[in-house]
Amino acid sequence: MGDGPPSIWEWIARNWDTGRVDSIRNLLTDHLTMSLVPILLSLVVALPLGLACVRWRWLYQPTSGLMNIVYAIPSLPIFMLLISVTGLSQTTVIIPLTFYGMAVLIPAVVDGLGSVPDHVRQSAVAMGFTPLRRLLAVELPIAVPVVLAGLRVVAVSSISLVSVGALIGQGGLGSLFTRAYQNPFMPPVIVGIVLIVALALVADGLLVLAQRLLTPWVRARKGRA
Amino acid sequence: MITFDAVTKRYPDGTVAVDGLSLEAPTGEITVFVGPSGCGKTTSLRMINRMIDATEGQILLDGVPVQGIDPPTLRRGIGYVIQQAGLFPHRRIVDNVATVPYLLGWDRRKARARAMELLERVGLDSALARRYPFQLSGGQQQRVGVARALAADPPVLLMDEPFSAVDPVVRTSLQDELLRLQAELNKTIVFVTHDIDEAIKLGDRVAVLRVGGRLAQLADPKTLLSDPADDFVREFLGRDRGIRRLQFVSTAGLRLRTDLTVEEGFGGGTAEPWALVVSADGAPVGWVADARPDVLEPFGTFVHGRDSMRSALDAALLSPSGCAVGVDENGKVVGVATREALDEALAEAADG
Amino acid sequence: MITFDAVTKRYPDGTVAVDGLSLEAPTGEITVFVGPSGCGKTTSLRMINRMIDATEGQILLDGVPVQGIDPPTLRRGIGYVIQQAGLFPHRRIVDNVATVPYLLGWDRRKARARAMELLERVGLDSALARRYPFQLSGGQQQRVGVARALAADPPVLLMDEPFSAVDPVVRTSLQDELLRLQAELNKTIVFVTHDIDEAIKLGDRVAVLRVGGRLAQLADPKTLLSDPADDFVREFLGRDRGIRRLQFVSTAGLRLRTDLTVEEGFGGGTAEPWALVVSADGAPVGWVADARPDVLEPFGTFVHGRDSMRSALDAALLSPSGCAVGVDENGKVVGVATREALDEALAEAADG
Amino acid sequence: GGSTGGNPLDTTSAAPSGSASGGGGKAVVGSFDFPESVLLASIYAQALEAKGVQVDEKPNIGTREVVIDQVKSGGLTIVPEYNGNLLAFLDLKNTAATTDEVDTALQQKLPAELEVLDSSPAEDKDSLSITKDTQTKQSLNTMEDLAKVSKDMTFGGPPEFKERWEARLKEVYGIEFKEWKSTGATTADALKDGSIQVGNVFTTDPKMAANNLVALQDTKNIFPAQNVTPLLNKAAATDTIRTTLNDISAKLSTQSLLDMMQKIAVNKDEPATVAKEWLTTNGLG
Amino acid sequence: MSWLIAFFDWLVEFFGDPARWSGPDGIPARLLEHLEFSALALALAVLIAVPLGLLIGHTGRGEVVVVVSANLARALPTLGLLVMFVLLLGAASVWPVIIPLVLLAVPPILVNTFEGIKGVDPELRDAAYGMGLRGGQVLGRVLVPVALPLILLGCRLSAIQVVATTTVAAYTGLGGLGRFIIDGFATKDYARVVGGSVLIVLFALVVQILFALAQRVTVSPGVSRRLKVR
Ligand SMILES: Nc1ncnc2c1ncn2[C@@H]1O[C@H](COP(=O)(O)OP(=O)(O)OP(=O)(O)O)[C@@H](O)[C@H]1O
Ligand SMILES: Nc1ncnc2c1ncn2[C@@H]1O[C@H](COP(=O)(O)OP(=O)(O)OP(=O)(O)O)[C@@H](O)[C@H]1O
Ligand SMILES: [Mg+2]
Ligand SMILES: [Mg+2]
Repeated sequence: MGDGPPSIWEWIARNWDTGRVDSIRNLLTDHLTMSLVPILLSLVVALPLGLACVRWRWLYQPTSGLMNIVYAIPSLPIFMLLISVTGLSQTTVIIPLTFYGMAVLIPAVVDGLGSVPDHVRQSAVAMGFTPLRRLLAVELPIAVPVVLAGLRVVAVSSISLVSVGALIGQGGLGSLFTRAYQNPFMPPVIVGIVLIVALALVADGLLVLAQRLLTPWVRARKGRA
Repeated sequence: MITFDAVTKRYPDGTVAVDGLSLEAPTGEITVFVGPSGCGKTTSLRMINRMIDATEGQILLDGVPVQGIDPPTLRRGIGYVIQQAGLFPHRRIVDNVATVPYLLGWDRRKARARAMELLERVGLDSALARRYPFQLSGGQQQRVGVARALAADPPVLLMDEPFSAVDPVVRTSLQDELLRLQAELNKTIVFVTHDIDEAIKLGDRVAVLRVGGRLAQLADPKTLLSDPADDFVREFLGRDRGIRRLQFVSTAGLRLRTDLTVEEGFGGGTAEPWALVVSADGAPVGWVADARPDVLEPFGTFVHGRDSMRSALDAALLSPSGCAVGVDENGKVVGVATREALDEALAEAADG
Repeated sequence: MITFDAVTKRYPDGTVAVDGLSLEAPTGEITVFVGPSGCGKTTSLRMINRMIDATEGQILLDGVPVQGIDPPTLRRGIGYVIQQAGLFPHRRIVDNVATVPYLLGWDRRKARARAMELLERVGLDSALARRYPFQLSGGQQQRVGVARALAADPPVLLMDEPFSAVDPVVRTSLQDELLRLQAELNKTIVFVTHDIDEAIKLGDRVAVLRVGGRLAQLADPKTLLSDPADDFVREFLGRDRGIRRLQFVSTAGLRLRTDLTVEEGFGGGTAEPWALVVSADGAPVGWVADARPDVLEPFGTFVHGRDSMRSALDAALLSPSGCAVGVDENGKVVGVATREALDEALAEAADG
Repeated sequence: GGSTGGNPLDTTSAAPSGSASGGGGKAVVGSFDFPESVLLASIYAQALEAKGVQVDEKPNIGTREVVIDQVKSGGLTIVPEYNGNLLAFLDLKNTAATTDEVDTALQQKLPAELEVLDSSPAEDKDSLSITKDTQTKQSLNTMEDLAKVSKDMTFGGPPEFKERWEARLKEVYGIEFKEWKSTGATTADALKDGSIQVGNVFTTDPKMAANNLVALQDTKNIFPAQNVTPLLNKAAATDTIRTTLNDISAKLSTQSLLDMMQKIAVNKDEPATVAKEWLTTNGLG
Repeated sequence: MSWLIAFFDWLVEFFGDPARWSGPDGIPARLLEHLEFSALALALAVLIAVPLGLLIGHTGRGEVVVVVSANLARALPTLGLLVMFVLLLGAASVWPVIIPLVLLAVPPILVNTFEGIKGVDPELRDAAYGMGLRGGQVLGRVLVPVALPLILLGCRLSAIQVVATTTVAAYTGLGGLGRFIIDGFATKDYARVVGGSVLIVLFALVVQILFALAQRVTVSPGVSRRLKVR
């Protein structure tokens, strides 16, 4: 080993793939798991809940109130309290992030379904769609852009929020921050921030791409306007 | 035939939107519901395909009460066209049109072929089929709406102010299109509008409703104009009732004089005060007064036999000669209707 | 007076919206710009208050080029009314109306008093003054828009399709209101519309523009209807041109016969084929044919001297007698216009 | 939090984790959230791996309070501990000071689920440290000296230090501070920039030298011996683990710990690399 | 159910301890610190984001800047920034905490302000210019009052995030309610963790209520359409 601290590139080269749990590569995979699972999970949970809120309007007020509160709870204490239940596992990070995701996605689903123009819904009814089929074939597809916009927010903030898990030893790339804090050294911080932002942007880009593929009618509209 | 039998609709908040409505919309005819805003037109229409259920009374479709039919099934057999067209923004035009065939489980290929055929029928270029609704103008969207309603060839068509969101020029062409289509298809159409001109133009029978959902008058347009049942209907029909009535008077019986035309280069000297100069190919050029044979005065034309007396009168009023020029479909002069001839025809019409 | 002197507007993207427009909008008159969508009406209007600056040529306000005036100052001296009224949603009606006075630094009390006065003038209840715009109907909002434009008593008023978003009934009343106001105030008004009927009703002079921003014709409405400059204008004026022209022909000169009226309970036996039954208080009751004196036939009326020949003709067409009943402002019969009298008057009108 | 009459959260997770089978096959090695602990854990982990044990590492978990809980419940198998701190944690009142005293006391106080192995000679003691500046200005050398002036001073250290030592410091030395600050890993920096005057820094912390800090002498032996001592979950411990870790403890010295920490803190070498190096040099890797 | 019971036990333990209510370590002091950090960060964010949003929304130039920077700022991990600024600036000052919080708070305010101004009905803008208002007057007298609900919404979202995230400040030794959480965790004192979290959530709720009140007071009833049509 040379004397004095390594350059950022040396540091990356040394730590990229050491085969140990805290190699950058492993942290990256952990980070991905801990952010992707909540994104998907929150979507899966928010869809039926959102639908329920649309179906039974009275549900929406309390649900959105609750979600407002959830959103106001800092992630850190939740992580800490959950440790005693779920232990030192990724679940501890995944659960709260899933709830944050729901807090964004439930309103998105409700708004998305609300964005279906009334005359479109009416004509679907008039053409003899059954309620379920109307939901699947007409209302949900039209809601996609709004839901995806919500999902983009969820994806980006999940990816960045995972890092707080480092304070309980489960932060994916966030552990680069705690490590660099305990043993003051800038490269890990830079690498951590850059990788997290990059991940977020890639996820965002993929969602934009998904939106283009799923909703050609929206893209075309922008193209002309 | 659609029969309203003492139908009443009371909304949960107590509003009586339709009150004891009884009428028939005969098979193969266009029945128009017209009336001021809030008079229950939409409600009445929607009770037919059970988007709204009647509170009292019943609606029969060829004698069968609609209450007995499962709503989605009922609706697939009834075309429905509304103001904003209600096209599905996420589906291409062709798939929009094929919606009901798909629902009915038609083969995809067959459904699309049917859709393409219909697009053509409503006067849309087949190149539009692969577009999305927002890429079409309002008028084009409305046409798609009509095509979609016709896709499964339903015997009944419900139309709720289908043309009220487009500008007047497009509106007129859509109305003409509908009349042309109906001449081919002979659907049973119930058409809602708040525009009395539209009602008169399109309706075989016009039902005027008053607020509260009561029927004020049900008659063919001509009767409506000449014999309004009461002040409400008279008021609703508005001004120009007399002139508009002429729309239903054909010019076929209008006596034309053929001795008032002269060729171009005419130098003056007939016994009549006015003569119509006609070009070599038979087109009208202008009126000349006997006194000033070198000045061409404006003229107005009507297609004899096709246009109504309203056009003929208008043509006469456009010219200082007071005479209307009758032409054929190709614009060739067939004769001149003098003021006397017009008076005669109008008097006859007023009597009838 | 507003003078357009060879004004051209070319947008950055190359669109020529207005092309060499020269015309004058005389002081104290309503000049209407009319034409199909995209013909440059809005652009022309907005160049007057420099919301858009002309590319070439210049616009003069009483001889002063607007280019030389600081835009906000210029605009405070010009009232501006647009389609959705453009009211400030966050201000009460009274403050909306007082906007320009506030800007001009008027005393708050005085500005509000002026606003209240104007609200009354445009026919709004003063109770509405403390409401917010969303609490008003579309027609009421439009009235507030007009009041706001008048607040600082500007000599010039620009109106861009101000009434096109409200329904036909309200629209008519707004038009009447404007004419009444203008009779009192004598502003120099430039009014944009795409509705030819509105143009003809409101305009002292009507400028018809064609797409590309070229002036097709500038004339008073009557001339426009009788003498369209070319096919474009004729087409644009649409059907019924002859009938609509009658709107500008007064019934004052229409010869009335007073010997055709009989009292109620009349048993038949005049020399004429038709007689008009009049009630004791002078109101018309119906026509009776000499042959069937017990059957009352429908009639049509016009206010003699006030209504136009169009109304008289319509009234005549409503009745099998072919005669129109002339009444005074109170609905009392003043005489009957026979078909001959009408023909005579129409012939005169066509000549003039 | 003992006063709540049992922690219901703990019962939920009391079952040992499935990985802790009886054989010598698997181990979860955890560490506290400071670099030396991470280093030691890495030494343990790599040595065990070399012996064919399947190791799962969970570095940087947090404080003793959290970590020991996890060892008890089986979430962790092994943690590098310090005998004195562990004892203080289990029994706050215990005043055992020397390595032997501490180890003996520890054996008595250790809960049934836990097991400690041999203590290593390597030691990393708690200290109350000040800057050289403060030392010269106020001529402070011992903790007794500090007691005279401490009322005007602000103390900084990890949050748990206050809980553990506030009462003892007052009782033994009469030391009371104007204010207690949680400075965590930045204690040394805080001392240097003057936002605190006294800090709790470990004696092997390379920041001591780097920042010109001196430790006050613990004349009354309040800070117990702090020999590196592996703490195990008894149920998951195997003989392979025991012998491997005892071998390590025997070879580890305070100086080698200091050397390794120097590499980590100054050269920014990775704990895992430094650990590997040491293991190889000592024929354990 | 044992969950709930424990939860309430902790709350009682935390809030019931009189010692908690005084001293530099007490609830009032920590609350005040938390308020200071959050308010400072939010104020700075408002000072940066609102004028920028107004400018970009009003002129229509630089829209891309808003979209990209907002997305980027959302992706920035607060903890990473915190550590970075501690390493750069030292742990003694508040700036290492404030800067990441400001970065966190700027995007929602910026985006909402921008969207609010941009979304004002063009007719309205037109009418304002047409009556002779100057650029600044149009912005100040028409656009801002009409866009105010959205601007306030942005501030509210930011405020809540800032309040929740200020917790992390405690990681670098600064005060605030996060101290209870970090210290409570370090000493396995769940009563403190729970108590601190509850305080933060209450804090966030109070912020929500304050913003709702501010909205009532500042937004014209004509915009919020709160009045019933008489
Ligand atoms: N769901 C409802 N609940 C209560 N009242 C209703 C409901 N739908 C309609 N109404 C009322 O019933 C009456 C008739 O409504 P309807 O929509 O049928 O009128 P319409 O003739 O179609 O009017 P428009 O020309 O404005 O479309 C109106 O007074 C309306 O306010
Ligand atoms: N900002 C602009 N940039 C480029 N072209 C423009 C712009 N504004 C208007 N145009 C074009 O200039 C022409 C005239 O526009 P203008 O708005 O004056 O028409 P208009 O007569 O008012 O039409 P409408 O009846 O639809 O309001 C149109 O072709 C329009 O597309
Ligand atoms: Mg309706
Ligand atoms: Mg325009």
